[in-house]
Amino acid sequence: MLSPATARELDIEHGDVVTIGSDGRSVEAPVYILPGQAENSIGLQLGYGRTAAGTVAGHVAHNIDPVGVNVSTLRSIEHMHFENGVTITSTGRRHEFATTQEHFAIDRVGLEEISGRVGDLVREGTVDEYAEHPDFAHHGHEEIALWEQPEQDGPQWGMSIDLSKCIGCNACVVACQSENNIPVVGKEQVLKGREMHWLRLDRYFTGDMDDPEVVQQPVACQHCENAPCEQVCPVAATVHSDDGLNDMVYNRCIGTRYCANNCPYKVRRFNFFDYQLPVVQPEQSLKQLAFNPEVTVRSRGVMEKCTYCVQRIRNTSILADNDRRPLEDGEVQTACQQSCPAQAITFGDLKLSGSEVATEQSKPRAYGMLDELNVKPRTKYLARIRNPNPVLKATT
Amino acid sequence: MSAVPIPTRTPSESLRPPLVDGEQTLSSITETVCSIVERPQTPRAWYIAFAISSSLTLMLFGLIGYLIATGIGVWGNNSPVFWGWPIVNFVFWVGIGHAGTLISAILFLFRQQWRTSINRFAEAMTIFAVTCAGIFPAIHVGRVWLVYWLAPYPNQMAMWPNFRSPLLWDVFAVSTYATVSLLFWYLGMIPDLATLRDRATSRVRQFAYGLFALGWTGSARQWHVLEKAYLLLAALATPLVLSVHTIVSFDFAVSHVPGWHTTIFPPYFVAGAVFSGFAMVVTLLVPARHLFGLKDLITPRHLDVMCRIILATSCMVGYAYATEFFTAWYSGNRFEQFAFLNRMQGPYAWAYWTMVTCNVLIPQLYWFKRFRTSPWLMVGVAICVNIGM
Amino acid sequence: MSHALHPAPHSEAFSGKVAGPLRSVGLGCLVVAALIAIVSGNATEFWSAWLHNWLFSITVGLGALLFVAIQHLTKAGWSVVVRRVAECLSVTIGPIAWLAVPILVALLADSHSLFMWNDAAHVMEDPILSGKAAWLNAPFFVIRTCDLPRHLVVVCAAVLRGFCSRRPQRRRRPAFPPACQKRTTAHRSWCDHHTRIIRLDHVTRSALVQLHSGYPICSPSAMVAGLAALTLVVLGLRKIGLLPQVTVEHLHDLGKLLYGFNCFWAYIAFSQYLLIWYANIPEETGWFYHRQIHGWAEVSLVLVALHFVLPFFGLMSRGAKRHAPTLAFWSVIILVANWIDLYWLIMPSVAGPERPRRDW
Amino acid sequence: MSTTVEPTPVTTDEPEPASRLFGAIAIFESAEKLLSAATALKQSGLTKLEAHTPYPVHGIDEALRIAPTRLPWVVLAGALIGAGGAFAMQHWMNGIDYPFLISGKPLMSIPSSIPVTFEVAILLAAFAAFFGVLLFNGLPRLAHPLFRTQVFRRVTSDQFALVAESDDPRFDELRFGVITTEHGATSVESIEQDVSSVAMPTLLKAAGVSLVALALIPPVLIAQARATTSEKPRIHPIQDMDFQAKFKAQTTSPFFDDGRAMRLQISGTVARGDMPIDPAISTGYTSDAPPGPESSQWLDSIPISPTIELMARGRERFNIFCAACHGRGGDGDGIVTVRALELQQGTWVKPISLHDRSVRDQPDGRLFNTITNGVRKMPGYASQIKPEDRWAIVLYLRALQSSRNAQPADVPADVLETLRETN
Repeated sequence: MLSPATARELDIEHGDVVTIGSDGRSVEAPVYILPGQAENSIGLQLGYGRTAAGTVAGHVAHNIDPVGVNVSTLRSIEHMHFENGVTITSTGRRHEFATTQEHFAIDRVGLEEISGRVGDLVREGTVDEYAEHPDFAHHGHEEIALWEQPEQDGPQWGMSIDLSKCIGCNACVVACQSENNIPVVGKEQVLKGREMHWLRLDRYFTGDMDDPEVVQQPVACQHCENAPCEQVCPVAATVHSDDGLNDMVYNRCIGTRYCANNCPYKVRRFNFFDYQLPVVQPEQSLKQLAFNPEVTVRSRGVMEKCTYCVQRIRNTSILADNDRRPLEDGEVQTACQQSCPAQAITFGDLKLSGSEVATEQSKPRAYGMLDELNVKPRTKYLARIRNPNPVLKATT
Repeated sequence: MSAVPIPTRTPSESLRPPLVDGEQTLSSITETVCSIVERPQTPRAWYIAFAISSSLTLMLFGLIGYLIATGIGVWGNNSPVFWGWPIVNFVFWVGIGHAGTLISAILFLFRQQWRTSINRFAEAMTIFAVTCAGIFPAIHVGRVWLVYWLAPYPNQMAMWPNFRSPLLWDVFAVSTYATVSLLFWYLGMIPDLATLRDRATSRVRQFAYGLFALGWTGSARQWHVLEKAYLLLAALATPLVLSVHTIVSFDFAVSHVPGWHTTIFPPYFVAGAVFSGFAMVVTLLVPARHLFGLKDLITPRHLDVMCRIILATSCMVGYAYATEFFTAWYSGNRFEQFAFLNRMQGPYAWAYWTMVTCNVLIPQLYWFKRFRTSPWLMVGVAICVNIGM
Repeated sequence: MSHALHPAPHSEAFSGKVAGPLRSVGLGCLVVAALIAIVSGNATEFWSAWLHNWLFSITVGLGALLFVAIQHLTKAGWSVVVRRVAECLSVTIGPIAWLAVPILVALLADSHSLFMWNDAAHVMEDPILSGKAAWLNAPFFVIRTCDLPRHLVVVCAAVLRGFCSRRPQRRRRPAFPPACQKRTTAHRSWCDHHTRIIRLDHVTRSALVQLHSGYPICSPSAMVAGLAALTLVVLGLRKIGLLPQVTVEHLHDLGKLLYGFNCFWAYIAFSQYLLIWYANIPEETGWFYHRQIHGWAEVSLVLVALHFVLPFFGLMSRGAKRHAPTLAFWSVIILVANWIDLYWLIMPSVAGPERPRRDW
Repeated sequence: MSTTVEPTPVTTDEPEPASRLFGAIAIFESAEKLLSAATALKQSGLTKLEAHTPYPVHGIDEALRIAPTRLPWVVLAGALIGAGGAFAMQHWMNGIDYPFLISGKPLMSIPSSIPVTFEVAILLAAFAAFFGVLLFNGLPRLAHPLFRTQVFRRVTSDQFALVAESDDPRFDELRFGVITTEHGATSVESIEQDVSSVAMPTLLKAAGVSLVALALIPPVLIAQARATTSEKPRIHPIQDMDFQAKFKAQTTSPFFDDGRAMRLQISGTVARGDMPIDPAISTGYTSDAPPGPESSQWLDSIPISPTIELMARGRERFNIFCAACHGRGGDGDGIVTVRALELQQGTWVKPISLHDRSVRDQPDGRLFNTITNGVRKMPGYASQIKPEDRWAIVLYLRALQSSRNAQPADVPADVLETLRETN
């Protein structure tokens, strides 16, 4: 990882493979130019390039290379974590990164357009703005429909994500992946735009690219009440449950992909191939143990997406039913919520008065993503509030 | 419209070029047309052509097998381009199919007599085109073996398909369209089959044609009912043909996708369909006319009229492109505007500009008489149109 | 070309008698409209009523013009006997177009009772409107509208000139004269051009800012109105014995066209509604939403019934299209429905969605 | 239109070997001649007169006085049935029989059901038109006397024919010939009835029968397969999600020696959310070693504080789990017991009354242990009743017992007073 300024200085472009040398040791690694990286420094990640443990380690017997570069050879006893005076030379080769950021934009024009729209997608403000207009995040859209909205009984699940708390650590993504048996599709598939994460973390840079502000936004299925995906499914494989979940019925899905087309958030994932097939091979049987027994492993030709961890909701409500008692607030925890170190994610029953999620969603900062489409998302975001220390701000 | 006596022809009408060239009588026309199917020997060229097309068909089946065995991923679809290749083919073929029904039904209703030289031809093309179109929705789904779930049949799951989905409307529209086209085609062909039956010399042909002619005797009463039915079918097929592409366009237009959600889509799709269909008819017609010696029956006038229709629909399509842009700009919706800008400048710019060139600019050549009268120039333009669509 | 065939003794009287009543019908319509508007009181209502009736009157002429253009384009033979009537109907565009002048004057005089976008303060508040300020402003609007009558006059002139000059040409060169063809092409482009203007016109005028989707409706609706008026006039003239050449077959054909275009109108209208209903995007649904509350629902239903359901079944049979009184009845119904259609398009946007005004 | 449809030809006439006259045919070269001849013949009073032409001749309907067909009504009926049927079908399927909520849209809505309604209406109308043609024309009809004449064969190409049938009372072959020749007929012939055997050729018959038989085989096989069971695993070409890569509960895994996919808890560890409670509460005794029947290690009292809620809970649990055998009053007369005794089930042991002194004298811990692990024929309820609830039951049980054996001293004085008064 290099900062844009350093890369300019060294005349290195995004994706160039360079040799990093230190004390006579060297590794070759591709360059990822990332705004926000400190200037004149290189960031390297340990743990990649390993040949054992996990899908990331590849499979030597099958000639599958491990992911990434093992940079631990650069470490020495004196310099476990930091090393000064490294050299960097370009090898002239190029490397293609399979990154899911800015994935749905198709091309450069799309990218530019997205950067122009950040303010619409992710809403943030300073503490002064908040003091002046607490509801600055609302863009004021009428919600009118040409039909009557049906009333639903029972608990109504909802989620709220506080962008002020989110630190963009990706723990939710990983938790979701392991909870929900989400396949690892490999680099080629990711490059084609077929990654399977149900939860993605959108990252946006704003301001000067040499001194950027960064804002992250975890995006999973928003469980819209007027979900555009549901109505277009010809076989009713995605329907609305009574408790407000946007259910995906894997067994009923025939894979028309219409729902994914119509999803404004692009959070539906399609099994273009049998991604779990390798796992069923006998020599991979250990990996089968990693699967959550409560979650169906999806086959080829089936659409999938965030379920609000429906298996947890159902298990917990069965337990509560056994005890002849109503569900308590906070009793159901989604995997992402459970793993969030900053506790940015709240989940619960919106109808339960005083529930944590209802409280969060009623805050003035709360807004629905793309709510001008009248899809009524169940997931709401709390706009990010910045309150930089003026002293620090002045020194940088 | 048998029931309507033809009004006495005004001299102005008789000034128009005749529908057939040369000294033609009823029997000579029958002779010309029937001789094609009554040739004693199948020409070698036919075998060669058949071999080529059947090997291509085999290849198609092989590739479809591979697709089904491997997964939809082989098409290169991804997120957010979930449909891409198959839908393009589907819409293209459905559109092509429209010309046949249009020629048969709408022109019949408008009493355009010039249609008779080409309508059967165009109808046959329609049926093949709809068949081609029908393949794509069937194989484009992720789990092809379950595609029958689209049909509302009583099942052990005790559930029904979702009638609120445009894709289900599509299922009904395309299957209805295929069925009605087939009926229309066959109904019009019964008397012709009877002619072939009565001309046939071999026993096998007599039997085969006789079977399909259903015992047609050409009696006045039979004609009376048949004509009524044909008129009614034409009247039914006309809104049907509009509805089919309208419903296909609903697939896109009901969605939230910027650039798709446009209320202009229904008429725009229909115009485009007619446009491409006519171009396809011209593409096929000119060589067929040449090969089968039908120049007296399919006269330059027919081709000229076809070209005019292509030109007119080309203008409509061009107008629709322009309106889309105008609407995107006018609506003030940034996403909408972006979608259109991206079409012009994005990675698909080549496709966009090819489309505009082939669909709007090149057909303008039909303003020149030369392009409307010279068959090969005409085919060149028509092929461009097909590429453009 | 009927003239060439049957040199009718009263051909002069023919055109005089047709054009005269038509002009007075058109003018009468406008006078009535103006009266209604004045009676109803406030400025918005005055202007919206003016606009509504102006549009209705000009729509009839435009529809007839479209009909004439199409007949020329396709070189249709059957319609010769009624084409002259249609031409006369389309001539009304000329004088009626001038009646748009008061609207323009009012616009330039900074009245925003009709168009919100003429109110500078309002535009500043609305981000969508201010985005469109380059387009939606009084001078631009005036220029474009002035453009409209100019074009239309030229088109009418071209049509008429074509009509008059064609006869000798035909005689000289019987087989597909290139001059004729060029004129046909000219008509074609004019036709394209002017439909375009009609449409754009409707976008801004009838629907203001909200409806950027309803405009393709206008072309079929003009056609339907023109045909209905044409049928009525033809029937009337035939009744008083001025058009003996019009046979039942012609009526049947007119009836079929009327029926067909009426269905086409329904098709377009339904497509619009379904798409907007389905996608449920507030910025679009609002337009229909205002038309299904506060009593507008009844107007909408009446429109559906009068403009589609009833004529659909009424004109379905062959007999109905060949029976002059029945045909006349349905023509009147459709014409009325067309008037309601425009009312329904304009009023909820201009006069506010509170309720359909019944005080007139 | 019915006139073309003959009474089914000759099946009844089979024994009659002589050929019968069907009618006469006159051939014309042009439609005009045909029309004039037809008009003349019709005027002569012939009713069973038919014209056969290669294309529809205008004016023939008037000449032959053919009434307008009723086909349009059939088609309209088809369209209406299609529209109504499709509309009703959609609303029944999506709105009534299997309602599901999508996108907040109403279960039954008119706009979205119009496309399918329209398509089905067109489809049925088209079918009505097509089959109406067949019906009204009596098609398919593969044999017709006309097909036996040579002259008729050009009628579908370029010649015109008038046919008069012999069962018309006014039919006169000679007169027919004269009138048609007057109007320009090129030839006039008489037509014989078709007398050839209507029996199908044996070869065809055999082929037909064997085809039907062959066609029956697959459905029979399928029916048989559905009705029988098989030892072999089923053929499963498309697996979809039927076999899961994950391990479901209680399944085997070849990876481990013991073959269990569900792993036991590693000894000495505590699972998350599984914090142990006080052993006394979960066992009912105080020391680690399990006590003997009369051991003093039993807890003498309930280790959780008795509250009125606990009592209520105990009563509820008792009535759910215990009362079926022990009876609501604890007398050992629960409905299961009563029924078992009625049925004279030899293996049934009647539970003893819980008011028996032997039970009353047991310490609370022992009662708890009995509920937990069972005694004699009574199974343990540890897996069904949580420890707290078991204690609740013990509490309630004690209450039951005291209700039968209470001394006046056990009752509070004021309650005693009230009781005395009511008695």
